[in-house]
Amino acid sequence: MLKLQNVHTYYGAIQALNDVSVEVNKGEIVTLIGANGAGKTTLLMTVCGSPRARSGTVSFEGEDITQAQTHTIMRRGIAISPEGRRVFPDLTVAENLKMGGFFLGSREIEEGLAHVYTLFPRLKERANQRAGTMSGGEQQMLAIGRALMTKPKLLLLDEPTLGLAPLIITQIFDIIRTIREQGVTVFLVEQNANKALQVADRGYVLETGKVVLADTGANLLVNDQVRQAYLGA
Amino acid sequence: MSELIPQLTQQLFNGLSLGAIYALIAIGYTMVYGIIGMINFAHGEIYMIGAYVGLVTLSAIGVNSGLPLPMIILIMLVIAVLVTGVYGYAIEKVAYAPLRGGPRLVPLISAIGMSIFLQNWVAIGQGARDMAVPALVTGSVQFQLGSDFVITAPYSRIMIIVVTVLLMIALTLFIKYSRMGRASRACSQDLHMANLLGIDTNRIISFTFIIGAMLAAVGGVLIALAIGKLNPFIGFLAGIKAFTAAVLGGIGSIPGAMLGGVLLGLAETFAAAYISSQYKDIVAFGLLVFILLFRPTGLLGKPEVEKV
Amino acid sequence: ADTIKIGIPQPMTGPATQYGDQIQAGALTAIEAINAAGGVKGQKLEPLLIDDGCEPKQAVPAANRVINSGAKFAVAHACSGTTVPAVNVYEQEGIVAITPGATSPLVTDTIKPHFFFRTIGRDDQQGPFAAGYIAKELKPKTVAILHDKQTYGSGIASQVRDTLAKDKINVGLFEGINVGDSDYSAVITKLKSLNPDLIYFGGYHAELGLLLRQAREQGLKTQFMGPEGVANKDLLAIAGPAIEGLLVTLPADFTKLPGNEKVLENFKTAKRSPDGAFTMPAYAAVQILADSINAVGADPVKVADYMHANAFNTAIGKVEYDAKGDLKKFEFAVFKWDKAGNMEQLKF
Amino acid sequence: MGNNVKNALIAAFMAGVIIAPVFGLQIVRQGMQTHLEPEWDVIAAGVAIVFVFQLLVRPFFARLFAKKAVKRALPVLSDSARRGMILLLVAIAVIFPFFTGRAQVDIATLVLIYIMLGLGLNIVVGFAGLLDLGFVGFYAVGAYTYALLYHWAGWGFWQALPLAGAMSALFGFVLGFPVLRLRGDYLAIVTLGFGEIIRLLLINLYSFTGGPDGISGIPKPTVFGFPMARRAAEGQTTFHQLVGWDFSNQDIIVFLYLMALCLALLALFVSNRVIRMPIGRAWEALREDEIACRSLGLNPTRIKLSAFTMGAMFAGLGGAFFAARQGLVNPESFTFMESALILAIVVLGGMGSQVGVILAAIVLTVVPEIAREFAEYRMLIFGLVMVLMMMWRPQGLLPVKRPHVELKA
Amino acid sequence: MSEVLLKVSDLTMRFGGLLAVDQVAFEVMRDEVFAIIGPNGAGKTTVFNCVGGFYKPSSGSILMDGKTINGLPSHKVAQQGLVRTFQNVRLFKHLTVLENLLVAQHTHIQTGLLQGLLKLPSYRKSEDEALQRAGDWLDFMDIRQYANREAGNLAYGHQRRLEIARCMITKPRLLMLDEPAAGLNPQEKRDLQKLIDQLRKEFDVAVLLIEHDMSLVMGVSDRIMVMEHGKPITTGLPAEVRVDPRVIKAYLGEE
Ligand SMILES: Nc1ncnc2c1ncn2[C@@H]1O[C@H](COP(=O)(O)OP(=O)(O)OP(=O)(O)O)[C@@H](O)[C@H]1O
Ligand SMILES: Nc1ncnc2c1ncn2[C@@H]1O[C@H](COP(=O)(O)OP(=O)(O)OP(=O)(O)O)[C@@H](O)[C@H]1O
Ligand SMILES: CC(C)C[C@H](N)C(=O)O
Ligand SMILES: [Mg+2]
Ligand SMILES: [Mg+2]
Repeated sequence: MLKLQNVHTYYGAIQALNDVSVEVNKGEIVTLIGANGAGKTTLLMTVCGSPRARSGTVSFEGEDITQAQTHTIMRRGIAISPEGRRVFPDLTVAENLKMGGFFLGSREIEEGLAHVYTLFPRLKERANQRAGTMSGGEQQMLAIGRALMTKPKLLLLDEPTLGLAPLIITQIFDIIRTIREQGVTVFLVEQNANKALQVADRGYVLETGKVVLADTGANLLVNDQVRQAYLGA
Repeated sequence: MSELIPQLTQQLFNGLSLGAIYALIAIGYTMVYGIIGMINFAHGEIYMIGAYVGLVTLSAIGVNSGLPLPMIILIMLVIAVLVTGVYGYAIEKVAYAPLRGGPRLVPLISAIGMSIFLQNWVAIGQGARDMAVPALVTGSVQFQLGSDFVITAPYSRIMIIVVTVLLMIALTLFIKYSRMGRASRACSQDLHMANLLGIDTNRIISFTFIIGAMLAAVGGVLIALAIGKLNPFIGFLAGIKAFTAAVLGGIGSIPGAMLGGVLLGLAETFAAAYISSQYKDIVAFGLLVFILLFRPTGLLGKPEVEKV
Repeated sequence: ADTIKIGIPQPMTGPATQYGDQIQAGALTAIEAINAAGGVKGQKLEPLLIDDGCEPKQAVPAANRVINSGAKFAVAHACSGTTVPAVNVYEQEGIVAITPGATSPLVTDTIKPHFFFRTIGRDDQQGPFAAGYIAKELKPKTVAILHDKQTYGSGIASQVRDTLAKDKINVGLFEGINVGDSDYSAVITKLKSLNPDLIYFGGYHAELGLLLRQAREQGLKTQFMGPEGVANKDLLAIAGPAIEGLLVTLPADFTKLPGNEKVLENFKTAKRSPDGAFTMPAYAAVQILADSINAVGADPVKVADYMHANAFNTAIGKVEYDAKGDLKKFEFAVFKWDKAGNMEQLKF
Repeated sequence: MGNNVKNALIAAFMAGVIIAPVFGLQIVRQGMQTHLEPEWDVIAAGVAIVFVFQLLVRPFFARLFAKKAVKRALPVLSDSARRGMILLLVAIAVIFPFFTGRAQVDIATLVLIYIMLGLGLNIVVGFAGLLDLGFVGFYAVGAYTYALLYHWAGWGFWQALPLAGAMSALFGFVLGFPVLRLRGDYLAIVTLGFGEIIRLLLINLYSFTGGPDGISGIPKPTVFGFPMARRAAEGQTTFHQLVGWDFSNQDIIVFLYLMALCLALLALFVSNRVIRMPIGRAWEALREDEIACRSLGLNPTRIKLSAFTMGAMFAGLGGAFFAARQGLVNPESFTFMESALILAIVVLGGMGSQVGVILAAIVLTVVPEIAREFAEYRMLIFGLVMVLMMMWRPQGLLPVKRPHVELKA
Repeated sequence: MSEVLLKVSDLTMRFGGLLAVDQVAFEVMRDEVFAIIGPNGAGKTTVFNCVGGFYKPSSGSILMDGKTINGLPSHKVAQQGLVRTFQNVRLFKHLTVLENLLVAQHTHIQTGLLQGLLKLPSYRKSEDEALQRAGDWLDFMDIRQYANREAGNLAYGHQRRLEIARCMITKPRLLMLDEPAAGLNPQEKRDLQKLIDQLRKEFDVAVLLIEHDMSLVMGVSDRIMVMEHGKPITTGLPAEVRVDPRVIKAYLGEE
């Protein structure tokens, strides 16, 4: 479904991705782990076309989207819960969610809202609070909720559990499993490698912009190298 | 002093109509600001161009064409709005869009440059001296309040007040409740994120500029009709005043721009009436400073609580 | 032989362009006529047109440009606001300059120049003259005076005020308004309640035009009066029919001056209009420069001395200078506008 | 290609709409009426030019730039290059007046005044990140301080200069105190308001400031007490008499130029030092993150105030010099446009870059002078240059690497 | 040891109709690591903001060393020796790492403008000392090799360390850390835990900690307060809190 081939991405002169090839198949949960600054976020953002890959190709559902504009890429059915949450601080919670479903009809928006509200009751309670004043964790829920609004084919999650309470973290991974069952493909970046690998079908390990390991989630969980570097064993 | 009340009423009307003028321009200002967080110093010039286009249209029609008056005004407005819409679009594309994402002050300087450019563009095209606009809308509502002081409310001024209020309401509703309005607010807060939601942010920005320019044009035409004098440099002062009004009301807030404009108009009028014309601008700016000291984000601006 | 350069720094942009045009018309016509007749001492006069925009800010740069272009003579600045700063430059540099427009006393009073002259009267002649007319002919009980807070406008307004005060006429209001504002309704309402018998405005036409228009709109029918700076076609355009009855003081109509037939002829050949208050004074300025150079050569120091010492016959009549370059005699007259925009000289 | 044609057509159509009401349809007045004189050829020409440009020229340039832009990152001046550059500029500046005409020296003096103002504002906007749109107010205070001291008390330039600086600094301090807690654009408008209030007061306090006429006849600086003038006042010896030269205006011009150079160098030195000092670091930190600063115990108001005051002081010094050079001050010289121009210098220079400010001051002063040749197109060109400069160099003419202390290994 | 350093009583913070913090009271002892945990939106960060002077509490009192500090602006609070880190790292991104540490010493450096302009010896001496201290902290945090880099370019974990160093260099008595482990990988979390221990021991500083990572909280804290809906539900030793059914239900979930 999503395919990156020999992608190189730069920020100005700084190279952040070096010859990365990654594949995500339909209906899979794929996770990406790696140390701080390895380029995980960059990889997700390259899929979205910002920054664009300087060389190599990114294709989605068989079509080359390497040079496409960000908004056209996203309208193909990709949604992202980005690093740093990036909720619209002065819009209310409800408005933020509606922004997520910008291109949907009003019926679908209502359904989407209802769905997100059942996942995160706190958001319903605070539907009219300005997003910027929500607590860190609440904003994280909002960012995930907003991404779910579009009913994406491919969901990109960049550290979705950052700043969440343990109880909610468990819940988030449950959600990831459920939506996969509903047919959504998930591409997940996590520091919490342990849990991420448990839900993931497959995983990639990124080190300073390069893919150094690729295997099934279960295999990576028991891989010595991974255990040492990322699982804290 | 039985004349005091009617006088006050007259001044109140004067203040309101002046305020409405400021507000009409300020709304456009605040809208553009609200979306891309940029002080568009060339906005006043768009207003000026709108006025010129109105005059050109009027001259083309001819004052004695036999068309009914509302029809003439409508044609003037429509053409002015269309032309300035194009101006707004082109200016944004040429002078601002290439600078997006750079340092914040760069577009500000570009806007100042654009403002100088446009003033002289018109000065060269249509001449730098004053143009007179024929008094099209004449007559006034007159009434007396007890004494023999006649309170006069010219139709041309009433028209401005009415149009401003209507536009403000329409625009507030639009921004607040429409999909497009919500999208433009989102763009103002995080352009990149809006982009990541599949929204063509360039379109939204162009759109905002076009709307802003159109509003300015409406202001230009109506004010030209009411005042009767134009020159290529009227936009600058009007722009500064409107900017002040927008800030006073809280940048980004449309009712705020209206409120700020009216307040500024009233302050100037009453200062001129009861202190001295000489000091009216000092009073106006003084008021601005004073209010901002107590409401650092303007009257209706959202308080800038930053969650830490 | 070389040419003799004459700088003509005048408003070519901005609201005072009208006046710049008049002065250019006068000066260029004179220069062309003189050149056609063989020039001055065999040398041709060469005009250098420079824009000062009637903005005080541009005055010094414009004057510097006169100097930097090598001119030693100038028909300088219409507006008092630009002339006052520029005089310093001409004086410092020893350039002989004549203004056909600037009427403010400050032009010559502050530094008592040796190199600077006028071919127009001073506001302390015009102001008292206007005030005299008001006191003797109009006999108002209360007068309101507005001005534009600029050198010229506020200057002449205070001249009128002071003279009226001497004549024991009540000045009920004396107030400055902003140039460039478009809405004066607050002041007008104030005037409406004061209800004076006459409103005098010191300033230029653009502001007066709006004042007239907005006053009539608010139903204020009081008689207005102004100085020569308001009287031109643009005023008519802005004020429209509201102009009817406006009184202005102007230099006398020099086109009617006997002996000017030749001058009018020259205007006709040049296809320029001799109308406008400053056209003939500008013509005269060039005449005076040419005569002096003819007499003593193109050395500005000598020319200045010569001008102080001699009398000239010009398009504005006989001209003589006092020690600081003011005319010993200059006449103003009162004119009244009718609805169609024509002016008629009143007897006084 | 088809798409290209379509775009070009649209652009050409828009050009028509833009040109028509301004150039194509001239309003002509006849008495109280107006009518139109269409100039179809102008419209047609405009439309044609835009069409061709969009269709052929632009794609060509786009291709050209696309190739280059990627490779060529902005050259950033290193520390030593910066020092060399400044030395070179100073050297040129010192010998410059002796090899050119007076017109050039005159403009150069103006440039130096703007350099000084630019460096002053650079402290406020570039270093401390406070958008000040009323900088010209402090310039006015400085100019009027000297003018008024001369007018009312007969002070000379050298006596008044320090006081002018101090007075502006005081104004900066007093005005800054209440408003510096405002953020971003709110601060901008309030400073704009202050600038305007100062100017309006100068106009309206007629009996004290001379109102719109201002104050004229302000003496030029003396050379060790000897005035440089054609004629000296009673009992004074002029400088040219003292040294036995013939009087020449060129000498005054050069002298003024050299003085302006000294003042500009002073401004350069101070702003260069101060940014390396604790207070300079605090400005930058505050610009980055006010909340973090507060959490570390830094008092934002105090720090902002110091920048504001110091910037104002330079404006004041510049103002006093301006008054002396012009021989006259009036409120007209201190309009908002002037603030905008100084701000443009700072931004075009590359915020926080001193060499950039110098270059930008040169560009933005010389361009309008050159453009005088084009008469009424002068300001049109100036505006256009401002826009184009911003597009060409959004990071500023000469962005420099921030000077920073390094920890030796 | 068991002297009270910070005493918060009856602290209440209301946002419109929302009681974000409701009658919270706790004490932090000298040298203690005191943690606040609780579900998202429980009001933990708000407590920090009130203590640090970023919000003005609706009611309640805050005493530092017996002196009341509520109502003081945040920079004054910081000058009392209470400094904090932020839930989202707030470094001076475009300053170098070293400069971040120099700025933090601003309140301790006392040199006049003139001394600085002329580089008088007294100025040089104080600058050298400031550099020295900054160097020491870089060594301590083990990030000396990044000293001359822009802070914003550091890896996240290093940014966290730098932020803590920046606090420590102001010589605080109470260090407040808001989710310092967020975004760190398990290895880095363990380093952080060591660091907190070490700080407390070597620098005589008390720590007030908000954190969702239980292994860190349990490992490093002396006492823990658990909040829910703005109210404290319990305060106690880690071992007690971990097994408290209310805490498990509201926050931890079944493992
Ligand atoms: N906007 C930017 N400009 C310059 N360099 C950047 C930018 N964003 C990221 N980088 C650099 O690119 C590299 C990869 O960063 P990236 O954010 O993708 O890492 P990451 O794996 O997501 O790390 P983390 O776990 O901290 O989120 C890092 O070295 C970082 O410094
Ligand atoms: N300025 C504000 N205006 C309105 N509500 C606010 C404001 N600040 C915080 N809140 C609300 O107060 C509650 C407490 O927020 P706080 O940030 O203290 O939570 P927290 O305990 O730190 O949560 P997290 O663990 O998610 O960071 C939240 O529900 C939040 O939405
Ligand atoms: C050209 C004139 C209107 C000038 C006017 N007399 C003045 O002194 O400013
Ligand atoms: Mg990341
Ligand atoms: Mg929190």
